[in-house]
Amino acid sequence: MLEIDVEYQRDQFSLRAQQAISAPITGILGASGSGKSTLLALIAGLLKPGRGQLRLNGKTLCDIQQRIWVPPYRRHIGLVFQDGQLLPHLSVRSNLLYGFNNIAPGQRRFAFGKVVELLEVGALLERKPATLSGGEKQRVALGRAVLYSPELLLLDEPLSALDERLKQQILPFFLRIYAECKIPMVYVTHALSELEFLTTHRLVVRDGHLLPDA
Amino acid sequence: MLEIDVEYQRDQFSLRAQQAISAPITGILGASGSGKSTLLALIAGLLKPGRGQLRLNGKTLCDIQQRIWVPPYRRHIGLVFQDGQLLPHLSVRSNLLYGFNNIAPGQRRFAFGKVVELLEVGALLERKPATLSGGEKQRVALGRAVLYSPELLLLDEPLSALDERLKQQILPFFLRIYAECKIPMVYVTHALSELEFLTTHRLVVRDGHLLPDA
Amino acid sequence: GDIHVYAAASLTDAIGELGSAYEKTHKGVGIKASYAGSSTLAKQIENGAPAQLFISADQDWANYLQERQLLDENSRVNLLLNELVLIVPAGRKVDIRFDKDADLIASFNGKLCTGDPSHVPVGKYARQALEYYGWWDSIQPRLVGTPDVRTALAFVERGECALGIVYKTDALLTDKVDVVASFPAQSHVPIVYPGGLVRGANADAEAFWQFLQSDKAAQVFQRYGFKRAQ
Amino acid sequence: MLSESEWQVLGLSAQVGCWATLVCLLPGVFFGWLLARKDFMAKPVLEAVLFMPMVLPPTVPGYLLLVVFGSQGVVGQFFKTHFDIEFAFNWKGAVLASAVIAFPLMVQTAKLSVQMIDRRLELAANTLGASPFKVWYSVTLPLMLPGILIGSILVFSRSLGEFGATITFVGNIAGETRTLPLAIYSATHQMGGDAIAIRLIVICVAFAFFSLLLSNLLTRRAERWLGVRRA
Amino acid sequence: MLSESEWQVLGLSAQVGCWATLVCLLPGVFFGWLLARKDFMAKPVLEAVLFMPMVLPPTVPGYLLLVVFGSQGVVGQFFKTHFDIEFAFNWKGAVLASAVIAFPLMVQTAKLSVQMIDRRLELAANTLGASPFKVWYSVTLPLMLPGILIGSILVFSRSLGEFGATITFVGNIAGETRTLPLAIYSATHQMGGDAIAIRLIVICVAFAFFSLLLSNLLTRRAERWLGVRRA
Ligand SMILES: Nc1ncnc2c1ncn2[C@@H]1O[C@H](COP(=O)(O)OP(=O)(O)OP(=O)(O)O)[C@@H](O)[C@H]1O
Ligand SMILES: Nc1ncnc2c1ncn2[C@@H]1O[C@H](COP(=O)(O)OP(=O)(O)OP(=O)(O)O)[C@@H](O)[C@H]1O
Ligand code: MOO
Ligand SMILES: [Mg+2]
Ligand SMILES: [Mg+2]
Repeated sequence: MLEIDVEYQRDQFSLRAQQAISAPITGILGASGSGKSTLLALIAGLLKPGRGQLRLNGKTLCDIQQRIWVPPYRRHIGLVFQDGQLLPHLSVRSNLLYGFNNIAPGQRRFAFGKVVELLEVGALLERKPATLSGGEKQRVALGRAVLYSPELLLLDEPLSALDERLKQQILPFFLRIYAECKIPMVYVTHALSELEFLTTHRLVVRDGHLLPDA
Repeated sequence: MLEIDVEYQRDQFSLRAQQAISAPITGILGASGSGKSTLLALIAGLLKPGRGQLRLNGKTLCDIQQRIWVPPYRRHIGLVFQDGQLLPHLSVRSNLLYGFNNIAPGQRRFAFGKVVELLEVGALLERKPATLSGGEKQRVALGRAVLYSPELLLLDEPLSALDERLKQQILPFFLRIYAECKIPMVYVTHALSELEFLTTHRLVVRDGHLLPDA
Repeated sequence: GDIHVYAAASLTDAIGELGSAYEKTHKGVGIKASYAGSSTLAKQIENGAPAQLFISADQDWANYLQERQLLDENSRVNLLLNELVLIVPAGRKVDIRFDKDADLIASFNGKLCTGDPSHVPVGKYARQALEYYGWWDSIQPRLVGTPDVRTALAFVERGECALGIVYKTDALLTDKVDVVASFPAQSHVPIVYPGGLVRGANADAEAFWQFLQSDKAAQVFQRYGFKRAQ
Repeated sequence: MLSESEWQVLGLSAQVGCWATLVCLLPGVFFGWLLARKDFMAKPVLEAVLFMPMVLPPTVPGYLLLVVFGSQGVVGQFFKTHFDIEFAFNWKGAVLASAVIAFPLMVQTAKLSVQMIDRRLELAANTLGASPFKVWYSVTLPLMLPGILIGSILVFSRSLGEFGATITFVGNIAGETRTLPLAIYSATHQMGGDAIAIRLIVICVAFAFFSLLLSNLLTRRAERWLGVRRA
Repeated sequence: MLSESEWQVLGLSAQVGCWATLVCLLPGVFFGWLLARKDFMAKPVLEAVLFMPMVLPPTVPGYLLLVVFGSQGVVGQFFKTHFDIEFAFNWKGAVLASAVIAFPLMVQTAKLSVQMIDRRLELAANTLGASPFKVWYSVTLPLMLPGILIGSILVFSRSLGEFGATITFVGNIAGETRTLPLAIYSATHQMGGDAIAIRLIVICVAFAFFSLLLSNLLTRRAERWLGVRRA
């Protein structure tokens, strides 16, 4: 259960979001530049709202009025960045294990080998991110966030650079993530087909507001 | 008319392409990591093939045996990179005009204002790339290559980060680019729907080979 | 015009005073003095420094320039005499006898400071004196060489060096050091300050050089503790 | 507040520092880029040679300058007869000495800043019809700016503090080559000169301080302009 | 090939250079990062203060070291009584002098390298549960590596060439503080010392040359390791 009630302002751009999200997978739609990535950054704690509060499973992550601020690394929220943001000096393996190694073994809900196999990155493990193709980068970024076994997984167009076959292979995995590990997801995409497969609960960012999809 | 006959090898990866491309828009499909971006880099001259030659409209761009090598900036081939590669120190306006200003005014086939309007980047002109959303970056990268009025336009998943409405607005523009300016395009994408709209001529990169789509 | 005077570091204050006095009585003449170890100055002059007058703290460096036709032989004069003294930081007591049987090393803790014995005049005199008493070899690891005599003096003034060997005139300038004793004259060659015009010197420089040899100047030098050489 | 001779010393120091920075700028940026981006046989040797003035005690390059650029030196005579420029015992020589000593600092910071630029940006510019030279001045050079600025600060500062090469090459001549370090040196050598020396040191510190504040301001501007600082 | 005393001078120079680099490493990286990433009131002042040793003629920091770290100085006495470490007229003092003089070089190159790191990478690590400290040593620090390497080279080189502060603080004592610059200084000033000086200069150049070749090799390794060089 994610309770969002925040306002955020940056230059001319402003975003107002007031929603309680409890669906296993919540789809977020919205035009280019409407504020979807900004919303995920606010939830992950990479941006600080100007006003409001955020609560995840009853825990307050941020409350501007009460000056509560849980930094990103204590929120245990995974984020798949739109542009990957792989660590350039680490091998694919080390990138995948970066978050994995930051949590206690008991908290880990995915086996490294399983994720590698599903995302078909086994052949890339010793390579550096700079030598990967666009789709390969995206898969590593996805794997890295999943292996962190977060309490909430934020996905910013995670399949946009992948071919049809890989999409069909990974989409069911998202359903399994919830079914088996109870990790809810917020899923940003432009591909309606993905959302049709994953979820019926949809929100849309429009005119600076987060609204239920009409 | 683009005549490709090259071989390229990098670590374990190898690519063999032998095709003559003359369609207005040629779609390139292929699994993630199959070599599509590599192929475009070879055509643009960012990579040097290990063997073979490349000819565009009868002009030899590269012939390894005869030691002919036209550097990228003399090929007049536009490339929309998969990851944008906007110049971080220049405003959106200057990024858009970067190639535009490198050609003689007589060669320019697109009006700046028209492209800005179509891609809906008018409000962003004075901003720096670091402050753009994913889709905004992609549109600027596209506009930049188009304004360069190249003889051949290479597009690497140019619409992957855009919403449905923008896609529907930009797709017809590609058809007009050829109809009005006779600029042929090589179009890499994973979205079959885009190719269905644009073209019937398709190639696929599979097992290190560029093949006609079966 | 300006007269460029290159003088041994130990002359800093005396020449400084005489220069100012001379400027007052000779309108339009400026005394531009450079003070450093005589070796440094000689090397600079050898390399074309615009010196017009050179006063060294030993004969060697004056000879050095004269051999190279840079110091005018005819104008060369032994100007002053000085003495070599052993000093300690003010108030510190050491028990040192100038005696070939005495052990200098054992009689103090810390370092001994003087000009770099390989080239700075005061260091060369000090080396002779130390060799005379047979102390040279054993003192080496505790000997701090400085680029000129004033730097050595400063180290002792601050109490960083337990002992120093400087000229009497330097020791007189400050009350932060105590003179233990003067080195006997036989322990080293006489300390003579020769000087002369440098090639290319003009009449102004010559006049100033004459002034430095005058009785009036000698009084000032004497006040600083120098003796007249002639 | 300051005496006339103090102003003179300060002005000369500023003049020498600015000129030395200017002189180092272009070749420093060029060689930094060359070392970062090009591979050629002689590169390690070139790099080592460019580095020498840093490694040697300053008096050695100072002495070599004297031999080569002095009134008796080949290059010195060439400049004298052809351009009527003299270096030895002259403020221009002080500039030369400072520039030579500080040059490796410019080269190395420029090199570092090029190394950290993503080559693919240059390639992107290339595909937009920009010739290698245009790529260089429209992409590489602006992205090097933080490095060039830091390099300039280092060179300027090193010039302000340069002593050994200056005194060897151009001596200590009031109003001509007596920069702050040389003035401080002179002051500490005369008895009772401590007060003068301390004044000069304070001037030096204050001057450096304000130069640095200024350059910090510039650096921030440049960064904002480059779009490096993301909100 | 080399005489015993030449080996001694060379060994001492290498020793002092290495130690000075080591001493500068940690604080240099820390302050470089601080100046690049943090904003606080006193930052411009701190930056200017850290820069001072660069701007002042080396004899001034040398003198200040003598006053503070000398046997009569407060800190010097503290170290003497509590750790039995003496600096004055001692090779450890030579290390201190070199380190102080060269420190700004490490700070500035470290700062530059941090400035050029994309902050979003650090944020990405943050969302993977890495605490600020872990982000620092697992992301920022490795990406600073080229800067740290170049900084180390600069510091080492500057130490090799350091003369003014060394001779002021620790004097010229054979086998203890007589590094290459001091030996060269003595040689060039004695009559007929030119041959000795030239030998020493050649030794210095050769030594610097090989150090630089070595460090170039290291830098390349590091770059390949960082994945900076894309084929
Ligand atoms: N710089 C590089 N060095 C080494 N290998 C590389 C480099 N860039 C790409 N590769 C590898 O070459 C192969 C082809 O990469 P390319 O980027 O052409 O794939 P792609 O077809 O564009 O894939 P995608 O759809 O994921 O973008 C991949 O296996 C990739 O890992
Ligand atoms: N660092 C920044 N500084 C200023 N404005 C920014 C910054 N990042 C994004 N913006 C602006 O904020 C708005 C929302 O951006 P955001 O990245 O959230 O969009 P988005 O919905 O994710 O779009 P897309 O689908 O194109 O990725 C856009 O107008 C964008 O231009
Ligand atoms: O030439 Mo001096 O006066 O011995 O330093
Ligand atoms: Mg986005
Ligand atoms: Mg690709």
